[in-house]
Amino acid sequence: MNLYNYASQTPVLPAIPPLMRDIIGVVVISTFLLLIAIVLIWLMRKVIARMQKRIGPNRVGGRYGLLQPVADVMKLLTKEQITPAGADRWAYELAPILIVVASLIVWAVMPFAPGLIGVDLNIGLFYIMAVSSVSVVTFLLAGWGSNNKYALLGAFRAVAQLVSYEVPFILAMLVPILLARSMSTVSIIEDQTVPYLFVVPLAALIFFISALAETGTTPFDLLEAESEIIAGFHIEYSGMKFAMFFLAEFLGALFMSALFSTLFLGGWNIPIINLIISLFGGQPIDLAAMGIAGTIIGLFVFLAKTFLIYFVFLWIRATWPRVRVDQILSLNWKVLVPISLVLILVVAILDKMIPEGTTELVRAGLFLASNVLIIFVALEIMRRSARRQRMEVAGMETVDSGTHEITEAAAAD
Amino acid sequence: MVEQILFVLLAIITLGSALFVVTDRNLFHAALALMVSFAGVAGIYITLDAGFLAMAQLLVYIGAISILIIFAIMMTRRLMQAVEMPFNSQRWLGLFGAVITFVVLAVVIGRYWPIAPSADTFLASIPAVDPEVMSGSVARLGVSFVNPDAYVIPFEVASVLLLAALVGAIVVAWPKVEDKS
Amino acid sequence: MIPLSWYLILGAALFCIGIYGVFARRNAVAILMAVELMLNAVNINLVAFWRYLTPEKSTGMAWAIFVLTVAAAEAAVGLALVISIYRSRDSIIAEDMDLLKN
Amino acid sequence: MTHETLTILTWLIPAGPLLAFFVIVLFTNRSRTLSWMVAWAGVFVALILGWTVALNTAAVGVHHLEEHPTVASGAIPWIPVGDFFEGTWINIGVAVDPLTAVTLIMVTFTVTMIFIYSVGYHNWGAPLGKILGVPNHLQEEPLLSRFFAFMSLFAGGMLILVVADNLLLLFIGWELMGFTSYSLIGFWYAREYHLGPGDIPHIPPYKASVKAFMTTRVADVVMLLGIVFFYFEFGTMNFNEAFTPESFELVLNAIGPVAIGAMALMLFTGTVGKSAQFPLHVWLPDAMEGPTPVSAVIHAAAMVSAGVYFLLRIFPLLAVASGPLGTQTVSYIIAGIGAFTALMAATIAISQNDVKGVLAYSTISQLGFMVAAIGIGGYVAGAFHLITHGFFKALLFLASGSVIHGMEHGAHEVHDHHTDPQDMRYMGGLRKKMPITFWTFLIGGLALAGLPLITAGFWSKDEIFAEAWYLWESDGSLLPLIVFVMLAIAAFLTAYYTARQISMTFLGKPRTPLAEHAHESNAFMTIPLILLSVFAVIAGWAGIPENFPGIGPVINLNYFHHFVGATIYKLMEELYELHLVAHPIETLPFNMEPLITSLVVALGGLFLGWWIYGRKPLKEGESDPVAGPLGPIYTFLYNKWYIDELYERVFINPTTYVSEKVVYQAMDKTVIDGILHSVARGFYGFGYYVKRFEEVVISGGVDKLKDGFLDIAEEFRQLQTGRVQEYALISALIAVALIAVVLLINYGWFGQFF
Repeated sequence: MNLYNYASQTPVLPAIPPLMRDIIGVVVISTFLLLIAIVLIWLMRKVIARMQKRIGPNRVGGRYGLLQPVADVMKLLTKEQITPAGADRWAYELAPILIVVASLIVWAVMPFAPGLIGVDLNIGLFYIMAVSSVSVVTFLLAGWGSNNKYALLGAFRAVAQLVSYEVPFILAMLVPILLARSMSTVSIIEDQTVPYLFVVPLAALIFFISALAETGTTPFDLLEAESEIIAGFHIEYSGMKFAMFFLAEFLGALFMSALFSTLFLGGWNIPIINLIISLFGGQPIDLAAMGIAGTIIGLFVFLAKTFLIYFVFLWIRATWPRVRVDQILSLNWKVLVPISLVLILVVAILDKMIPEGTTELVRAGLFLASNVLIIFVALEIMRRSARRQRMEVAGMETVDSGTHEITEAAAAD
Repeated sequence: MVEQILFVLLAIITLGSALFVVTDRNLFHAALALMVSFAGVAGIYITLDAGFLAMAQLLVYIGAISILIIFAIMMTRRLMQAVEMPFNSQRWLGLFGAVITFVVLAVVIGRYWPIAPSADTFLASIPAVDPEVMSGSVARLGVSFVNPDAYVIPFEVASVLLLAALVGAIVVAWPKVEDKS
Repeated sequence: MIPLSWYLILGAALFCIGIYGVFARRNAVAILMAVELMLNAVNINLVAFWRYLTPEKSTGMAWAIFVLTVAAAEAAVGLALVISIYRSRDSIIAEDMDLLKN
Repeated sequence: MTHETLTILTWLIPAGPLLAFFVIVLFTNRSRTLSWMVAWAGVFVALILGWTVALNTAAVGVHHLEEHPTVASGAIPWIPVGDFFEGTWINIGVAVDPLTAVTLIMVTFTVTMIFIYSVGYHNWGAPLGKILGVPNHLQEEPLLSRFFAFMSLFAGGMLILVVADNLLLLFIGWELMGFTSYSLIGFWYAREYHLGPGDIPHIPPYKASVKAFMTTRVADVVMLLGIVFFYFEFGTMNFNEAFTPESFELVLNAIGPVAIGAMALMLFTGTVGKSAQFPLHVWLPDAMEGPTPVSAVIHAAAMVSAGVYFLLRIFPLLAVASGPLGTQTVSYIIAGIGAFTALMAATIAISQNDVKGVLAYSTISQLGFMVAAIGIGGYVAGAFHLITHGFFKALLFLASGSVIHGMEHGAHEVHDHHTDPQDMRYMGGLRKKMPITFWTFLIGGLALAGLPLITAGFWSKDEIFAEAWYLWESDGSLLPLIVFVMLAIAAFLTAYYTARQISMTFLGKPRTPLAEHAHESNAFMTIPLILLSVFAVIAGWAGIPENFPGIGPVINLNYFHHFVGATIYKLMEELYELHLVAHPIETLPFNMEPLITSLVVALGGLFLGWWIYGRKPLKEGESDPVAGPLGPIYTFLYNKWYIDELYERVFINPTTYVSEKVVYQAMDKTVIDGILHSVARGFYGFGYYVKRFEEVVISGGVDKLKDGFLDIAEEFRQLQTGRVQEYALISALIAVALIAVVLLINYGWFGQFF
């Protein structure tokens, strides 16, 4: 795979020479994303306002406040750039640029529609893991660079949380990789005759939770806990630099929802409909073979799924309280990682145990059953340990069964 | 031609930032330069069609090791505030040693594979293989890790090593608890 | 048109820079960084040889991965050592760590 | 899956538990928790692999299996015979055929369940028990690691036996189980009983273990002789190589019917010991002294099944030995022993009060069923009953263990440690206290009694009856009829004492404060019960005859029959055409009589038992209602036909007398000890002088040497500065210098560089 002949798969704009085409592709995708971020701001404010019995932006640009984000951008652009005293200039200036870059280049392997993808790497998901792990560095840069206690604390929290949630994130990603036997996003989408959400719901759940943590949204928004460490690592940033952090956060959330819909909902594909059709003996619709129409339909399907997941993000963000830092880490290391390890083990063994030639639905059913079993066992164990903790907190002793037997047995000897 | 320019750029980035790493006074900047150097090496891998390794390089070196190093720097940073001599007493001798090592290595390499690019010499350019082989390399790698005829034993040993390193690091870095009794 | 030797020279240069860091830096963390550089140099050689000589096998990549693993383990343990030394003797200057003197 | 993969997996099946045994013994024996986890891991691996192999065997398809029953086989040379290089080798290997597959499914599953159960049974997580070698009620077993180590070894032995493809490897697994059963039955080695007059007679575990070991030894020696005879005649121990029509004809012509019959009977003796057939059944009831999981694994899942499994393995030999060219005596002896054992054990079981004792005798009796079925030539019937019995008997044992656990809990609550918690007379009314245990026990009991149409036991017993009836009708020999009648009576008694046990244990009012305060057991114990009870019901449905009125045509596959029958189908066909055996493996025509018989005996026995014990349950302290009417017969049955006493008089006392007086006193003390002592004195004197020499010469010289080295070292230590970087630099420079020199030499000094 060569990153510098990039987007060569795109059927759109075939005539233009490759390098031009690549540049155009990059420009188009990035611009599209940067613009959509503005929509996201408006969307978030509106939705959260609705959920909190408010109206939300309703002045600028009609009664829906459609131009509110534009106004925000204006404000941010015109603000003064302040550089704190004693700041490490290198790190301080580098951080916002790097974070935006990192949050943009992950989209390179995201299949928007059949044929509409930056580059279909055979190690696409691995690329995503790598780049998202690189983006952790930027928090450190920001935290250290802007010579400020709170910023450093925020950076530490952020890095601890992100690095530790990398683990279940990647482990949960491994399950679809196992099922599809490929790391390429496109072939994972095409492999989903049944959406993986209904095949390995546990993996989807773990992935969703750790995606929340990765993007640092509620209930895992410790890295910018306003009430504790006033906005964390980007406290010292103002104006456009601050806006870049914000932008990166929105894009990250959107990317996570897009990735979720790719891995577990079939991306631009329409597996459920195809399933129903094939159940009635019809010919399943192959969007990839429909040319430009398929591309358009696929794009809409993809965006619909993505925004559905993004809505769930907002929902959680609007409704859930924040958890403590020790709770976050113990949730990760004591719950998510063991469960996902067991899950991978079970999925792998089951994948080998199922004889050849069993139909897709039967396979899916078996995997689903195993998942449900794991979920129940895990819940049972967690319930027991929670009860033990409560008893310890309440200071109760475990029942010490008696010295009586001992004397008895001693008499017997 | 493009490849050569690209290679030279990557090499300059890598070596320059590497020099920065070993010479800079401010350790934090040194760590940043280290990351840049790692990224340059990842680029070198990509020019060698080893994209998987490049990603692994990013994931492990930049995503994990550099973060660790920066954490260590921050935890021991009280020392770094005081501007101090970054080099010890044997720096000139060390420099000499490094240079002479490089000279010897260069001589040996030059003996076997001529430096100057010319079409006729042995391995003057990246040999062309059909894209199937290249795209299948990751799969081959994965198979060879679980193949008893290949690397399954080293693979398992490596996993055990990682576990041992994990436990050992925790144990070593654990703060000493002075017992109350 | 890149000869194999270029990669080898690059690896050698990186290795020697790393070795210079190991010789000359005082700070233990800096020495660790230099060691990481040396490991990278080794990896460059492995991958270059793999690509030029046996691209249809997986030997070079496999050993590069092993080097990566070892590097990770080494960084973890080394930095843990640095921190514990810093705790106990309040200094991470390599020259001061001469408990074995005489 | 390919043949090779399947073979490798088959090799790996016993490896898990065996590995777990070594890991526990060598590494994790300090941590009880880690130990049971390791044991679980091993047995789960065995479960996964075993079921994978079995399912893939079933996936091959019956018709293909009938042609080539062995789906996986591999062997390695083990022992050189005769000359090392030219001589032949004894191979050991594994083979998988349908019989192996079904046995694997049963064994791995039950053993896994028992492992899960044991953790709860030994109160893991409760405060640690203090006394070693006795049951610590409601406290964690201190020797848990040892327990699981032996259990793993036991499971490994059983799995070796199941996958073995030759007599030798089979015998190895057989003996492994013999030893581990000895050490597991005697697990509570320090336990002693202080029995009152009314109590159930117990013998302490260490005696019980020795008894079991010795009894089975007697049988195993004969069996080993049989194996040697087998190897001598057939020239191989591999079943697939030995059991071919050609070799049978050869051997039959070579040694004649009587000898081959003797060979069959010698091998059969091993089964008599292992599967506790009369007259060697005496060890099994006392083996109940072990912890209940041990009883379950020995008497249901593994060991006793091993005997029957062995009979099924050598079935062609038995069939030939008792075939037209053989002697009928063989089948008379085998079937007779089996049927008699079934009847005798059943009669004993109706008078026992120990909740586990009843199950022990019912085990003996059910094994008698299987042996009788095999004796009259019912291959599939025997195998079928083996599998179903494995499931529901394991369920019954585990459930009874749960009952005992609950009773001990009650005993702890009321601080009464003299009432025997295993005595059914002190139970009653546990249905309310332990609902899960009750329902699972009920399911198991009904399966044992053979409740028609639902439970597994009915189908397998019905198969045996049908087999016997068919043989009597077809070739009118008297043996099948006798077997039929005896087994029918035994089945009636089985249903009767099952109803008695369930009524006395669970129905009515609690007869003691122990039962009053009994508790349901924890999830570790109840979950295996539930899972096993599922199999205790559905395991039989695989074997519903296709010509069974009503259900048969609907389901219309007698899958079990065809699948297991495929194991030796081809072989028996060929032998039948050579008139070496009386019958091939054939599908039985449907007969009304055996069906009616099994219906009548099952329902009648259940009803009678309920009528006597369940309708108006025993009051507190009331004695057994049938004790009065039966009178001396009851005493005779209660004392187990006085067989133990007989053996005591005839065998044990004389042996102990001789060994004590003659061997120990006369020979050992006087003769051998005398010689040894004089030799010892001689060596002691010699050793004294050696010691002096060592002190003076050797150590003196060594001291001198040491001082010299110390002085040198004083000089050298100055070189050590303790700075790593200096060392690195110096070594690097030296290395580079060396390389440079080598290069210069290599390139002819300052010759053509660059």
